[in-house]
Amino acid sequence: MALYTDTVMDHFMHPRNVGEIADADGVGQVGNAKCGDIMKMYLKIKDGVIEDVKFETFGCGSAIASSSMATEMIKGKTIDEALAVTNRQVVEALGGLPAHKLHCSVLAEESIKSAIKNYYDRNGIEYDHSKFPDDCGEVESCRMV
Amino acid sequence: MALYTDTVMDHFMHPRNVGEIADADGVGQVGNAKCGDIMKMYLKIKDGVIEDVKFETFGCGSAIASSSMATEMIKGKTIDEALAVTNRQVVEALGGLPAHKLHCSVLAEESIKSAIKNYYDRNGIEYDHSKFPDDCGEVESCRMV
Amino acid sequence: MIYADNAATTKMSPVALAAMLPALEDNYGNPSSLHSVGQHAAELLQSAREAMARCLNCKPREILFTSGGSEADNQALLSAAELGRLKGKKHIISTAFEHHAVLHSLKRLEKQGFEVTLLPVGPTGTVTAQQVKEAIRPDTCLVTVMYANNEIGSILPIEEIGAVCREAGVLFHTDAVQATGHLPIDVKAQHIDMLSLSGHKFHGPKGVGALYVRQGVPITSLIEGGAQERGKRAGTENVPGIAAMAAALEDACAHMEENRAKVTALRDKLIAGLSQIPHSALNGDPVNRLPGNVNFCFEGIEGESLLLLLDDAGICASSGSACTSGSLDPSHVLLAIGRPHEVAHGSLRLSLSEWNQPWEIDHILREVPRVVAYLRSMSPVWKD
Amino acid sequence: MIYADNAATTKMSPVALAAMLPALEDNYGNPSSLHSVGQHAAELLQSAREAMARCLNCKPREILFTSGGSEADNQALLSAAELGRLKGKKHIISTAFEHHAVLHSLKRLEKQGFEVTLLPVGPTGTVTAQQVKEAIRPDTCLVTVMYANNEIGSILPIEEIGAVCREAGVLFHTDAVQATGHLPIDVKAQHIDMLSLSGHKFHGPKGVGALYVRQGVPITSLIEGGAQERGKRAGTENVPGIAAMAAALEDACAHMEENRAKVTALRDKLIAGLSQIPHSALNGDPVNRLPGNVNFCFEGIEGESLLLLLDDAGICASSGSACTSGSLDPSHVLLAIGRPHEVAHGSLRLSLSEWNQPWEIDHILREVPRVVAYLRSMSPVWKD
Ligand SMILES: Cc1ncc(COP(=O)(O)O)c(C=O)c1O
Ligand SMILES: Cc1ncc(COP(=O)(O)O)c(C=O)c1O
Ligand code: FES
Ligand code: FES
Repeated sequence: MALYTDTVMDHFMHPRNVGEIADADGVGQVGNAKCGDIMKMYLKIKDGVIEDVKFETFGCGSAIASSSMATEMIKGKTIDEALAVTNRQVVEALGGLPAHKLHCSVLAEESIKSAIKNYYDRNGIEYDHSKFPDDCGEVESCRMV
Repeated sequence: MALYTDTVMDHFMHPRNVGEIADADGVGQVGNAKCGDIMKMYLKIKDGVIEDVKFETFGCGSAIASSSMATEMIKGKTIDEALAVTNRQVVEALGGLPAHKLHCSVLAEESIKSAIKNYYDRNGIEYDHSKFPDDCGEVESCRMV
Repeated sequence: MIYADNAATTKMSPVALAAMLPALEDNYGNPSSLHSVGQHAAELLQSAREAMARCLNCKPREILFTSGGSEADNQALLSAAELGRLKGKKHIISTAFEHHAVLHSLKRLEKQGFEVTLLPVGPTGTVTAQQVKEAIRPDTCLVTVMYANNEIGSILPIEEIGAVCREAGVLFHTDAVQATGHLPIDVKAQHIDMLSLSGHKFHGPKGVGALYVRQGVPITSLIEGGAQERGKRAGTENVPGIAAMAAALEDACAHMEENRAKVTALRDKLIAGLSQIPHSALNGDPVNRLPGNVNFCFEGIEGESLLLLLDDAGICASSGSACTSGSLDPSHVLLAIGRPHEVAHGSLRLSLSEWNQPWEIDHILREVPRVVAYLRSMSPVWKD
Repeated sequence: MIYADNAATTKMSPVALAAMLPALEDNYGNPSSLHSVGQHAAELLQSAREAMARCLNCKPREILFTSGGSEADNQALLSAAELGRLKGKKHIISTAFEHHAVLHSLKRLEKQGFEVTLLPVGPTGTVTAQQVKEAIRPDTCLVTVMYANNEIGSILPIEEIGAVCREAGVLFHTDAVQATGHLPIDVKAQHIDMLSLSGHKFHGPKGVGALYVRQGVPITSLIEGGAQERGKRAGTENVPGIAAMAAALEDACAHMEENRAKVTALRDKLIAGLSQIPHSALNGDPVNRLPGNVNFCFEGIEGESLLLLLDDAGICASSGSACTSGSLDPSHVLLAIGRPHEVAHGSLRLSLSEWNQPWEIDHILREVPRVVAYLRSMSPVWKD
């Protein structure tokens, strides 16, 4: 399919790290069913390192591929490294996305941040709220990008 | 050519009675070079009968075919019979003309009338002016039909 | 590949190809040219016009060839609006689930001061003649209601609507792009003033369509220029495309009953099978629908993912999902019949033709449930 | 038959046919469909767009596919007018001998309050950049001047006109329908903002064309509906036609110099020979003309009769005669270059392609004088 790069199609057809982590240390969910895309990220964190990560996604091909790629990019990384992952990097790693699909990569970035925020909250760790996205469900409009 | 009937094409390709009659008894010309069509009719008349007729035409295929057909229709006929020939009859004899070509058949009718009028004028015969077309050259507009 | 996207476009039939090729290769003249090469093309054009007219029960001169269904819709609405303007009538009635070629034209007219009433289409996706009758006002210049919907396949009562319009003296246009070649058309019996159709929806070529305009209804040019199509549609005629469209339509009309029976059987088997999927719902009327149309919503599913996985499983299908369209709002048709946004994202349209085989239906019935279950398994919102 | 009416339309080239057939037969998907059959069609469409862009020296996204040259002309003028309206600029400059697709669109705009200056084209049929410069006013929103005239073949100085427009900050559109594939086009070097072309004038298919629109120039839809062509031209794309047009254009551009040399030689032989006919006159510029265009007036002759007799002699030609067009006024182009009505009725256009053979020229040179003499012999106004 010319719509997506081979890398996108590979991650869509064979998504890495799908599923849930029952005893996750941080869980984040972003997106909105009304808009047709929800991403949920589960993190297992030990000594500030992301030891395991899994995702569940309801969304288009590029949303699933972005989730899969994002989990690969943060697995085994420190929290700070994971926080530094941007949607641009996800897009680059995927070899590009169609312009109107960029918002799926934004969801990937935000779902990681949301899960880390949840980890901070659970553990009473201080953080700069302005650097994190709002919680899921507060989306006013479907047009995110 | 689908444009014209076989009869039109036959009369166009092999026009009957083309030429001039040097010692004609009546000559009529209608149409206008500006409009792209002029028809000239020459009559040889004896005892009220059209013994010979010839035409010259500058005009489209249907103008030439109409002239040719009209000469055939009046040859050997009395003046009154010739005057009764209408453009409708010419069109019928040709098996039809495209709508925007009907005015060519009008020229044929008028050229006969014009030639007969000229014969009347030369011979001082009285006639009803209202039944004859105006002389050539007085056309105001090219749109005749 | 199993091609089940015939509402998007169809493969050309051998009959249509056979009509097209000689016109492409040999009969290449311009129908406006007087010489014999041009006049042969003019004859082809005329035969095509006559064939189309026989299929619609109209006069050849009432057929205006266009570049497709969209152009036909645009010109029909422009013409009716022009007439309305002259008469000081600036109200138009349509439905909420027309094709965008109609809806966007209506938006344009609204900007120009027209008032548009979009009738609600209810859960099965239809409007009644009574609804139309009640909506007609003294200043109504046009009723435009599609014959059959392209997404959910519901068939509208256009004959009754036509009768209501004729009685009220209001112009009636129908977008019959999805119906032509598949459902009977008789513009006289159905009281249709204007009708749009498109060649590639009935095994004809893309890029060619037609607008039927009842004699006496004044039509406005959308494309100005040469005197083609009696001065109402300029541009050198696409003779090969027109000849092929006419051949395809004649073929479709000649085999309409037989095809309809065959395709309806396949469709109903598909509908019965897919209905077994938990939390699924058929969109559109179960009975009063296009022979080839199957359209479901699967809760907890996003349409694009479904299509991509079905493609991988050898099935070409379509979806009213927002993600497939580049917009983020799901299909206006599914919203119009009352599907909530989250459900409308998970729609699947399978549109069959008489060339689909029973084994293909079996394959689809195996693959769709599998893919739906897989996608639900990775969904954060779906827990059975 | 000797086909010498290539300005009216051309026969498709084997290259174009070879590009079209697979798209008709196998690659039939709708480019908007997500599945692989649709995406293969989308790839074809994209390759065609890239090929066209290479031929014009523009970006692929600057190519808008249309149903032909007329539609492209209409959309270009509509878009410029829309922009002018927004800016309060309602003056348009054009020439007296444009194609009707332009002239009739201008008439429509005049009715909507635009003011149109039609520059006179002089006896050889051209306008200078200086004329354009002098006509430009502060409220000029568009200059539209054709690249080459379809009847008399004169080539206009569009690069200079483009430069004048660019400098004045006025949009420049050129109708390049007759030039495309025959004369070099470089929209950047020639300072062109919009350019119309039509597939069937360079051995491509009928019913497909394109509008080049420089990035940044806002374009208005003529046909509303789906989001095809980035929302600027609705309707399922005519992929086979577009693929064939692109192939034909690439082929024409690759062989342009070679074809031009060959066709010009045939043309000049024809012009020299026909000039021998008494009371004949070449229309258009002897040198600065389309490679394949020959156009004469023969006094005392009516064009349609000439064409019919030439057809019988195996020659397909054309005329600006009133009688060939259904109107009674002769060609506006011949009147624009100052031919009197009576002379304009007797015109003959022979338009050659690289497929014409030297023996065909010899045959034409034998037949035309014979037929002219015959018709003069039966004319009441012609006496040598
Ligand atoms: C100069 C010119 N412009 C526009 C057109 C219109 O092109 P089409 O007939 O393909 O729409 C033509 C040819 O017919 C032409 O010669
Ligand atoms: C109902 C309906 N109307 C109009 C159209 C537009 O037809 P086309 O794309 O051929 O212009 C379509 C199909 O795309 C359709 O399904
Ligand atoms: S989830 Fe809809 S566009 Fe990506
Ligand atoms: S002479 Fe011109 S139409 Fe007949």
